[in-house]
Parts: sequence; C-alpha cells; structure tokens
Amino acid sequence: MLTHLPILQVILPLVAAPSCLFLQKSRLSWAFTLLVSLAAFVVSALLLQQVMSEGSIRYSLGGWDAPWGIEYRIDVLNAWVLFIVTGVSTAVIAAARASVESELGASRQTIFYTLYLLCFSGLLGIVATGDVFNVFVFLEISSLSTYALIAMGRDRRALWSAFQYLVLGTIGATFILIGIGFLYMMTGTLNMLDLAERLPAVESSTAVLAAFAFILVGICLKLALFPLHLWLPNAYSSAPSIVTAFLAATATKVALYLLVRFTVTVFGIDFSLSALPLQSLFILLGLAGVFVGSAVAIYQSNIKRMFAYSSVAQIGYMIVGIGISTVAGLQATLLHLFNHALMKAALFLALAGLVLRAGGCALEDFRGLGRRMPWTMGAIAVAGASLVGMPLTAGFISKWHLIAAAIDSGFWILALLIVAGSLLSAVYVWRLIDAAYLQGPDKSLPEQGRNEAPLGILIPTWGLVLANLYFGVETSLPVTVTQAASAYLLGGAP
Amino acid sequence: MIESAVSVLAAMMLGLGSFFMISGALGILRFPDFYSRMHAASMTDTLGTYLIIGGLMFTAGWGLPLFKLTLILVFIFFTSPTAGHALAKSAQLSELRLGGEQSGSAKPGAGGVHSDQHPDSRDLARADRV
Amino acid sequence: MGTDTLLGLALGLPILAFAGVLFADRRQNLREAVSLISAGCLLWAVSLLYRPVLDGEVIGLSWAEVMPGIEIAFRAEPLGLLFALVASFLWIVTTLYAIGYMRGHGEANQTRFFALFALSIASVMGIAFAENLFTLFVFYEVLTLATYPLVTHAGTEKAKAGGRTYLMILLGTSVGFFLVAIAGTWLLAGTLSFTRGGVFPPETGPAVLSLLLVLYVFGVGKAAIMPFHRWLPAAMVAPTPVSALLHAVAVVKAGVFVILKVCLMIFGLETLKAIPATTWLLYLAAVSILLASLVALRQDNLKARLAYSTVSQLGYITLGALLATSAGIAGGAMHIVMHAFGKITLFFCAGAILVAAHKTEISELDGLGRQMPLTMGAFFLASLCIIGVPPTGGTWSKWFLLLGTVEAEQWLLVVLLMLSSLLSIAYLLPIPLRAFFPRNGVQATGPVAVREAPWPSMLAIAVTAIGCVLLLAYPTIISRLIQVGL
Amino acid sequence: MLLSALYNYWVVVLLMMTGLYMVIAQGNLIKKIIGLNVFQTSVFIFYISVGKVTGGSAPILSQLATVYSNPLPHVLILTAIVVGIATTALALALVLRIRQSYGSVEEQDILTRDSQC
Amino acid sequence: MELILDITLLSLLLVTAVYIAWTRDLFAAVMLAGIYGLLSASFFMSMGAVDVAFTEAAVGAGISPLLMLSTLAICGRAQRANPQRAILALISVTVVGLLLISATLEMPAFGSPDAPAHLHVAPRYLTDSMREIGIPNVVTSVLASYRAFDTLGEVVVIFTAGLGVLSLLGLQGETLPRQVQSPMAEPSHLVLRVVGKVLVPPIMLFALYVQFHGEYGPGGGFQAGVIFAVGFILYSLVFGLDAVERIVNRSLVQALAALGVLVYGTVGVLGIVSGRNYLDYSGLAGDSVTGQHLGIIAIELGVGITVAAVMMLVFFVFSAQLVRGRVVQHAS
Repeated sequence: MLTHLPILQVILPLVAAPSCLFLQKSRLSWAFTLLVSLAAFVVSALLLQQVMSEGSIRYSLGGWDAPWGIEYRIDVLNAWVLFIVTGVSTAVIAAARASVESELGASRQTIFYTLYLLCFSGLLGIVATGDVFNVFVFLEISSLSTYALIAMGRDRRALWSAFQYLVLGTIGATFILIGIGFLYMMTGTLNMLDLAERLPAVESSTAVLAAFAFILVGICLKLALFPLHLWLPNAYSSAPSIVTAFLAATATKVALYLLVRFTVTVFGIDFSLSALPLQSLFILLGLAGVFVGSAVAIYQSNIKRMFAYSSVAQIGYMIVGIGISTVAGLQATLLHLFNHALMKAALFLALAGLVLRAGGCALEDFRGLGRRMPWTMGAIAVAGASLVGMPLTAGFISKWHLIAAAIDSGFWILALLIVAGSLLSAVYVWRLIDAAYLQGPDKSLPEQGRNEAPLGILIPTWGLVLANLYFGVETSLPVTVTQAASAYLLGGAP
Repeated sequence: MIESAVSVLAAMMLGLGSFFMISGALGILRFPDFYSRMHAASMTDTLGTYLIIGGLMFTAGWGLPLFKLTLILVFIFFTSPTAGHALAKSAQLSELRLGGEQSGSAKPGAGGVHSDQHPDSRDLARADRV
Repeated sequence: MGTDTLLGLALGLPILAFAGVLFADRRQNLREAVSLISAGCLLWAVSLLYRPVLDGEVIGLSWAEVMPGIEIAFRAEPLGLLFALVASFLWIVTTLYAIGYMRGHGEANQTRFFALFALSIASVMGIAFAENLFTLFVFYEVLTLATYPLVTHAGTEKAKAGGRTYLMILLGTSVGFFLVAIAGTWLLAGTLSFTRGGVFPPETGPAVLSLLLVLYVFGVGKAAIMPFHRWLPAAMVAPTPVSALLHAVAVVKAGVFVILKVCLMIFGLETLKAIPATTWLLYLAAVSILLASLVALRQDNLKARLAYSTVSQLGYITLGALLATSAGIAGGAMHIVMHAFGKITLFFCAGAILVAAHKTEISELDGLGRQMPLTMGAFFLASLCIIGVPPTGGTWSKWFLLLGTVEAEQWLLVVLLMLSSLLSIAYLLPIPLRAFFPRNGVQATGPVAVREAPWPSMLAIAVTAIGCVLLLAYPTIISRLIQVGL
Repeated sequence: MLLSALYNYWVVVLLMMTGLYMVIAQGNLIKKIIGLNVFQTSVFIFYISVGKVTGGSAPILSQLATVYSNPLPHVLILTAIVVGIATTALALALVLRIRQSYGSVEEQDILTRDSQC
Repeated sequence: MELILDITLLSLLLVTAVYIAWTRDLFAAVMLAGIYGLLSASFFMSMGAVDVAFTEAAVGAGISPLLMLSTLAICGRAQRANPQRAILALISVTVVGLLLISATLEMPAFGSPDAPAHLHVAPRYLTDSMREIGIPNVVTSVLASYRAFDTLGEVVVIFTAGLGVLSLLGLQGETLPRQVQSPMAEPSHLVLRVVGKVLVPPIMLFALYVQFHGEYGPGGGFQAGVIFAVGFILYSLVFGLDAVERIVNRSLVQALAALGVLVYGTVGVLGIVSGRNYLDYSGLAGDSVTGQHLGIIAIELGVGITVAAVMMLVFFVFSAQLVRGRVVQHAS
C-alpha cells in the first residue's frame, strides 16, 4: 500500500468530493470531510517520513514512465508543503461545523463541503505533481472551487471580490499556460525533470526567457506578490470565515511552492538569477509588500481585511527569503511557510468564532473582548504575538532565520528593514490587544455576560495556538526538514 | 468518361453553391430593412448549402463519406429553414416594439448547434447610437 | 539540597508566586501573604547559592534546545548572582511597601499589580541567570511586556500615552537593534553563551565589532542611554511602587546588567579596548550623565527629577562597563547595588509624601521635615548614597569608578565625573535641607502633628535606608563576588 | 519565407492583446468575459500551430498517411478548452448574481455602490 | 493551398476579435463571439486537429454563446460607452505584446518537422500507440491512457464549475412560479415544436455515436456529452423548462454529474487493485491491449456522463434565472 502513497494523497479527496455530494445531511458531510482531511494528513505524514528516510519518490501514473506519461515526484519540498496543507485543512475543518452552519444556512452545507474537498484536492494535486501541464489543470480545479467558495460569503461584496479574483486568476493561469506552451515548443517535453535537463541547451533563446517571465508573472498573480495583490484583501475579507482561514494558510503557500519549484528545479537557480535580476527584484518587491501591507493593515477597521493585508506582508517576507537565494535564505522561507500557516490559521479560526458570536469582526467588536470571550481573545493575542515574532513563538524562529540569512550574505540593511517590518506588524496587533484588554468596556453597550465561542471552534484554535508555541521552543522537526529541503534544492545535496 | 462528367458536374454545383452564398452575403449588406435582409440570408444560405454538399457528394464517390454527407444534407434540410422561420418569428414578436427600445427579451433564435445566424446589421447601427 | 535544584527553585518560585497571586484573587490578605512568603523563600534560595558560587562551582540548568546551537539554559555566575540577590531582597521590601501604599491609597485591581510584579521578578531572575544571549533576550522581552500594564496601571489617557512611548521605545530598540546584534554575534562567533574573555574569534574585523557594539548599546533600551532614554520619564505616570520597581529593582538594573555582561562576557576586556567605537560610546555615556543631571536640576516634580537622576546614574554604570578595565567593571557592578538601595529609598519617600501629605512638587515640600521627620531623614541618607559620600555605601562605587577612569588614562572623564557628582549634590540635597530648614521663614510655630505614611511603608523605608549605611561597612559581601566574577 | 513561418504566432499575439485589452479596459462584466474567451482561444491557436507539421494529416493512424501532426498539443488543448468553458460558466453565474444584488453589471456602478454603503 | 486557407482564417479571426472589442452592442458581441468560436474551430480543422475542432465547435460556437445569451436576457444589451483605464490597458497590452513578438522571432518556423516539439516525446505516441493501446485515434489514446490523469483533472474541473454555478444560482429557494410557460410554448410556434420533436432523437443518436466512435475517429466523451446535453437543451428551449424538469429533475442531474467523476476515479482505483499503478488499464482484462480498450471506453463514458450532466445543470439553472428574471420584469 505504501508504494501508492503519492497518488493516494491526491486521489483520496478527489474521489471523496463527488461522493460527498450524495450525503444530504450537513452534519454527515462535515464528518465525512473531516475524516477525509484527517486521512490525507496521515498519508502526508507517512509520505514525509518516507521521503526523509529514503529520499525522493517517483510514481508514474498509468504505468507509463516519465516524459511520456504523467509522473509524481515527491521530494522533501513537496512532502513538507503537503504536510502543511493537510495539517491546516484538518484543523480548519475540525472547527468548521458551527461557523459554516451560521454563515451559510442549512441548504448550502453539502455543496460547501464538496467544493472545499475539490479545492483541497486541487491544492494537493498542484504540490504533488511532477508534470508541468498537470500543475495547470489542478491549479484550475483549486482556483475554480476557490472562486465558488468565496462567492458563498454573506454580503454582496463577496460576489464582486470573487469576480475580480476570477478575472485576475484566469489571466494568471493563462499566462502560466503560455509559458508552458513556450517551454513545450522549445524542448518538446512536459515533465519537470526532463525540462530541467533539456532547457540549458536552448537557454539563450528569448522564447525561454519569455516563458520564464510569463510563468513568473502568472505565479506572482496567484501568490499576491506586492503589485499584484489587489484581489487578496477583498477576497479574504468577504469570504466565509472558514474559507478565509483555509485559504490564508494554504493557497498562497502552494503558489509560493510553485515559485520555488519553477525557479529552482525547472529553470535552475543560476539561469533564474541571470535571466532576470531576480535577486534584487524579489528583495525589493518583498520589502515593498512588507511595508505597504503592514502600513495599510494598520488603518483597517475590518479585522479580517487587516489580517488579509498582513498576509500580503508575510508573503513579502517569504519572497525576500527567496530573494536572498542562499541555502539559509531558502530555509528561512520554507520555515516561514510553516509558521505563517500556523499563525494565520489560528488567527482566522479565532475570528470565525468571534464572527459567530458577535456577528461581525470590526474593531468595535473587540472592545472589552478580553472579558466577554477570554479564550478566543487569548488565542488571538498569542497568535498575534507569534505574527509579530515575539520570542518563544514560531514567528520568532522564522524571523530569526530570515535575519540570520540576511546577515550571513552581508545584507545588514536588509536585516534592519526586516526587523522594522515586524515592528510595524506589532502596531496593528497591539491595536487589537489594546482594544480587547486595556480599554474599559464602553458604557453604551449593555454589559453582556461571558459568551465564549463554541467548543468546536475553540479546541482546534487552541490546538493551533499551542502548536505555535510548541514549534517556537522545540523546532527540531521544521528545522531539520527545511534544512534537508533547501540543501537538496540549492546546495546540490542528494 | 463517367468520372470526367461527374467531376465536371460536381465543380459546377460547387461553383453555383458558392455563388449563391456570395449573393446572400451581398444581400444582407445591401437590403434596407430587416425582413428583406433576413429573407436574403436564409433562402440563399439553405440553397447554397444544398448545392455545395451535393457537389461534395459527387466528388466523394461511393463509401462511408457519402453516407455521412447525406446525413448532413438531411440535417441541414430540417434546421436551416426552421432557423430562418424562428428568426422571422422572434423579429415579428419584438417587431411590434422594433421602433422603441429593444426590450431585454432574448432573441432565442435557434438554440442548439446552429446559432450563428448573421445578426441584422441595422440593429447594430441603432445600438451604437444608444 | 543540590545547587541545581536551588537554581531551579530561584527561577520557579516567582512564577509560582504569579500563579498563587492570581489564584488568591479576592482574598487580599492571602494574596499579600503569598507574595511575601515566596519573596522570602526566593531570597533564602539565592543566598544559599552565594557560598557555592564564591567557590567557583559550576551550577547549570538547560530547559529546551530551540535550535541547533541555541537553547534556553541557565548558569549561576557571580555577576548574575549579585543582581539576583539585590532583586530578591528588594522584592520583599517593595512588596511590603506596596501593601501599605495600595491600602493607603485605595488603588484599583491590585491583584493585577502583585501578579505582574511577581512575573517581572521571574523575568529578572531569568535575565540574571541566563547562560546565553538568547535566553537573556527571551526574558528581556517578557520583562517589557510584563511591566507595560504596570506602567498604565492608572488607566487614564495620560498613563496610556506614557505607556505607549514606554513600549514603543523599549520594543523598538530591543527588536530593532538588540535582536540584530544577537543574530550578528551568533553568525560571527558561532555561539551565544557567555564565556569569560569574549566570544569573538580574534580575526573578526574591528569595523564589524564596533557595529555590533553600537547595536548592543542602543539595542538595550532599558539602560536608557541618551537618545533612547525618553521612556523613563514617560513611565513616571505609574504609581510609586511601580516606579520603585522600574528604577531600582528590575527594569533599569536589567538594562545596565546586560550591558555589563555583554562587555565582559561577549566582547571581553581586551577586544573591547581595541574596538574604535568604545571611546566614542564612552563620551556618549558621559554626555548623557551630564545632560540628564542638568535636566534633573530644572524638574520641579519630585518623581520627574528622580527619573532624570536615574538616567544620569545609569550613565555611570555604562561608563564603568565601557572603560574596559577591571576597576571600571567593579565600580559599575558596585554602583548597581548602591544605586538600587539609594534610589528605592528615594522613591519610597516620594510615595510616602504623596500618601501622607498629598504633595508632588518639590517647591511645596518646604517645612515638611517637621511633619514627616522619618521620611525626610531617610531621603537625606539615600541622597548621600546616590551622590557617593562616606556615611553611605555609594562612596565605594564612585571610588572604583574613579580608579577605573584613572587606570584607563581618560583624564577628561575624571574631570567629568567630579563635575557630575557636584551636579547630583545640587539637584538632590536641597530637598531634605529645605524640608527641615525652610528658607523663607514660614516657620510653623509650636508642635505640629507628626503624620507619616502607613507603618508597612515606613518599615520598608527604614530597612532600605539602614541598608545604604550598612553597605558602607560591609562592602566585602559584594566586592568578593565581583572579584570572582572578573 | 518569413511571413508563412511566423504568421501564425503573430496573429496569436495580436489576438492575445485584443483579449487582454478587452478584459482590462472594458467596464462591462460580460464584455470582460468575452475578452477572457478571446484571450484563451488565442492560446489554444498557439498550441495547435506549435503541433502542426506541414503535410502531416490528423493524428489518426491509417494506411493513407505517413506523416502526422503532433497529437500532444491537441490533448492539452482539449483539456484547456474544457477549463475555458468551465471558467466562463462560473463567471456568467457570478455576473447574474452580481446583477441581482448590485442591480448593474457595469464595473463603475458596482464600485460606487460598494463605496456608498 | 493549405497555407492560404490558414492565413485567411487567421485574418478573419483577427477581424472578428477586433470588431468584438470595438462594438458596444453586447448582443452583437455575443454573436461575434459565436462566429469567433466557429472560425477557430475551422482553423483547428485546417491544422489537422480534428478532435479539438469538434470540441471548439461544440463549446465555442454552441454552449458559450447560449449561456451568454441567457445572461444577456437578464442583464440587458446596452454597454456603457466609456472604457476607463483605456490608456493603462493599451500600454500594458503593447508591452506584453512586444515581449511576445520579440520571443516569436527565435521560435522554430511554423510547421517545420524538425522543431524540438516533434522530436522528443511525440514520436513515441505515433509509433508505439498502435502496439500498446491498439486504437487508431492517437489523440484519444494519449488523452485516455498516456495522460489519463490530465483528463481526470479535466472532468473534475467541469464538475467543479457545475457545482460552482449550482452553489451560486441553484439554491435560491424553489419559489418558481410553475404556471409560466416558456415563451415558445404558445400554439403559434407549431413549426418549431414539430421540428424540435423531429430533431431531438437524431441528436441523441449522434451523441451516442460520437461517444463510442472516439477510438477510431474524432469524437470522445467530452464532445458526446455536450451534444447529449444540447438535445435536452433544445427540448427545454422549445417545450419549456418544467417540461424537461419532469423528465430529468435537478437532483438526478446532480447525481449523474457526481457519478461520472466516480466512474472515472474507480476505473483508476481498479488499476491499483489489479496490482499496477493508478489509471493503468492493462490489468483490467486478459491481455494489456484489450485492458486498455476497456479502460478507455469506461473513462470516456465517465467523461460523457459528467459533461452532459453539468451542461444540462448549468443550462437549467440559467434558464430558471431567466424565467425568474421575466417574472420580475412582468411584475415590476
């Protein structure tokens, strides 16, 4: 059974999605989705363990070997991102029942869970595959289901942001398709490794350069890198809270995985750096993303939109990590991939609880929240501290590695700028904590008693928060895995 | 001898068919109001298609393609006039309001596969002024 | 009782106190009892460590390994023990004082005060016994976050504004410069643990080292070096026991303690001498001493004046550290203790005056000596200790500092030290003198009712005042520790 | 000669540009979707013209022909067309819902009504 | 000769596209989009991509204009005149265009047999597919066996789109006024109703022919599904939505859509059960070639079912909106 792990990882949710449509009762479809997500998580854990011990796995679909058939290649990078996506999905779905019921009403539950499973399998499909066109197909599956999920948001703005995201997402996906077309025309193959071997021969032609540029722009659109991030805040703030929790922690991460996979494995890091001034481009755009994202986040009144802008900033950090383009830099990015997924999932799940109880998540709802919902506010406070990068939290570890990577390659100013960016994030986290704990409850509101979020949301949220703290202190798992991954990708280790 | 006669006949039919097609297109551009243009389009269009397919049938000779071509001929025989009829019918329905603003009602036209009837260009002109 | 368990106890006790105080929320007496008992036990545990540390026994504890080469670990070494001793002793005294002050002044949510006070002491213990820079940084941040709610205890808009500057400067400098410096050290030296004689390999360039030194000095915002001292006067909005905590027991002491450890155990005296930035920073420290004392002169509010005097006294300790001579370091360490006792007494008196006579401005204090003789007497003694004049222990630290400057041939600094001592006399002594002998003859004839602060506060003031005097007689307790530590 | 060698690709580029222009500049949502269609179809034409071999017949193995055009782009484009229609269907459904809740399908009106409430 | 046909078709395409961009009457734009689809289908035909031409004709000229027309019926055909951000659009478009044009200069010439695309992976399909899979239509063999996983992705994409449309429009509460007949149902539409009744059976038959003829000539699951759905759509256009709903109600169509994907998935799982990798049909029957045949027919069936179901679902949901739209108009 163990040899079929790579394909089981994707097929399990893919086949589960249509069968979920047959379960009409909403509680049943929720339990089914949770079961499937848990099974996927177990498979990804086994896969990670197998890859860490035996190196990368190859699995040819349909029995046809590599360049002719489609091939699944799982190396440390894939396994790591799969592990993150399935883990986050299990936590999010565990907390989903109450929030989805209140935000979507009874009739649309089954369709919601089916679309969720499709989006989940789409993301897994992108990460697991070793074939370039297959990436495009699964990218479309996850994007289409994401548009539909976002459009299920309560107020009408969700429709408009879903439409905007659809137009931008389709343009991005079509850019990637053009890039793949150019690559196919110049090399004749669609398999990633085969491409990596045959590209150096035709490297000098402008067609390959155009392919690189198109794929890069397409992925950066999906990644919401700074100038192309306009769709993200609207989409995340108007979508149902559970969808935002899932997307914030996984969708951009998968796009980032794609960026690393294309620049490092397919095109080769030296070609990527020489073709375009990638290093300075990424560092500049990353930093711009950090500062603009954090600055705009400070002035937001809707907290979901605030954390959406903070996601743009955190993605900026990851891009800076890639921009440094040393083994340490890439390791910092992969670490932040993991830590950011933990933080954002915890934050948005806590917000889901708040939206469930207070009906909205504007700053006014936070006043005196420390007394009304102590556990939820506690989760937001700790996850916020991790977002800022306080010591003993996961956020600190990735900040530390990012600064160490920057200093290691001599960019002292960059280290200072990164730290300044994290201070900016401290400001908007502090606004929440200040409103929740230190301001007295405003007299106009009737003194509500303590109405805490339901246990169903609290347990997964606090599970993630404790994971945030645990991986802030005991970092052996993420550090060893990311070390192996970046050494394998950049350092040329086996 | 027979082959040369058949090929001459086919060439003639194909030429005649394409002539009708061109005349139909010319008719659309030249005729003043909707109905005359619609008449030109659907009549010549149907006849032109018959002739071209007939010519093709002659060139294809006995065999599977001939059978397929006859099927296409029968299909066109049904759909093309009906399409013309449906176009005229819906124009008639909305004709009453052709003078005023074109209501949002759909021009169902012939749905299905054959939905590429040429739009009446006069509507186009008026819509641009809107 | 193994020394390691003692160290564990020293770290665990305040955290237990924090939980205990929170648990005994409503019942006041139980809550105060918990604080006092745990403070007492802490002092007992730390003093038991005194003997083994003197004999040079290595006492170490490691909690968790966060990353390869970076772990949360503790080690009891002389300087750390000195700081822990001062902090634990003053914790008892301040709790005692706080009980009187809080009851007398009827402050709101006292539980939060005592709980966070215990948490601050816990982080101070963590800083004192940190084995490496990473652990130190962790507890340094915890200390900032724990003391913020104390600073904004009053909850008024002014308190919030003060709290905001307090937090912004401390967090900004610590994350902005200190973290980058630690990362730089870890990369250059490969390790963060404090080792005698410095950590950096000999071939590291002086330019990088001076950059690191500048980052460290500015990074430790709690040492209140001139450009980043704004938070200290801004924190005066806090109630007096908190100011006492800030100034004498925990926050500022932690700052200068870190500067001392970094100079001694990260750079090492020889490398410190060789770095070009040291002399430049020395003059900066000297300038901050002078400027702070000049500003203190013009302050009319009693607590503001004491705050600026703290900024200038901290300048002394940083100066001592940067002199890179053993006498300088010894002077700095001694001054930590002397200044702690002196300044805490001054703040206690200021609090007593506020509680008993509801006066805050220095100009109103004329003739108060007759109503509050004990408080004013203690104030006088403590001022002598700060200035560094014989009947109090302050003389020793000033003496070593002078010795250090002479040893380092910084003649300009010697002159500067003398000048600043004069200035400290100018802004401290007039207060008690005018209290006893009012200038403009508004002599209140006849016996005036003696109204002092509640007895627990008075007891605390008495203990610390006597402490200042005793330190003159028995400096050996401290000096022997410092000799072992150098 | 140069024209026949690259004419296909130039037309593809021009179609792509018209499609992109429509998506970016036109305010009407339905026009944007049509623009998106044109943009995607141009990519299909590019793939197919990459797969064409002069003189090669359709990739259906038979005794008549020896040279065939490349079947792989055809497979890719079959999937891409399906993706195209799927996106269009979803986009049109979104436009309908936007029309119901906003009352208009013009980007201008939607933005103003969004900013008002 | 082939070249001239190819160049004329491309120029026609270009003209249509430019005119779509230029015109402001949405109805004309939709019709032109239909023509654009048909032209590109004929271009694919001239390029020898028969399967793709078939699909593009069915989709580009059939389904998408249909859906756009029903959207237009509700949203009206007037388009506001002022294209905002025109300058920004022009600049960015020309920049991307120039980058592309510069890239085309170094591309291998169009149609040259020694272009890398034809030398590396493709030759194996052409030479070995007869031996390994044994069906003449190489495109279907690649589609259904070599790169079967892509097609599974394709089916799931269609299924997702169907669900997305259902989640958006399908669940608006079934307060559908039953009594409103389709506009075509008045007796005066006798001609259309008679011809409709005559046409529906041949369409169904043709759909089945295309479904199972996929191995030997152009055709396959997707095209058959679309044509099958068109049969039902024609019936609902002529005889009204509720007439069709009586035959195949919405929950059945939903179940069929899910069933198609499940068929495809389980055929793949059978591959694993028979001891080989996922989607490897050689284990399904005695020898590998018949196994491949069986597998391909099964998954083509799965594709056909899902596509037909989704197309029907989408059209029914759209025309339900249309009826709701008309009711609102009459009422307001």
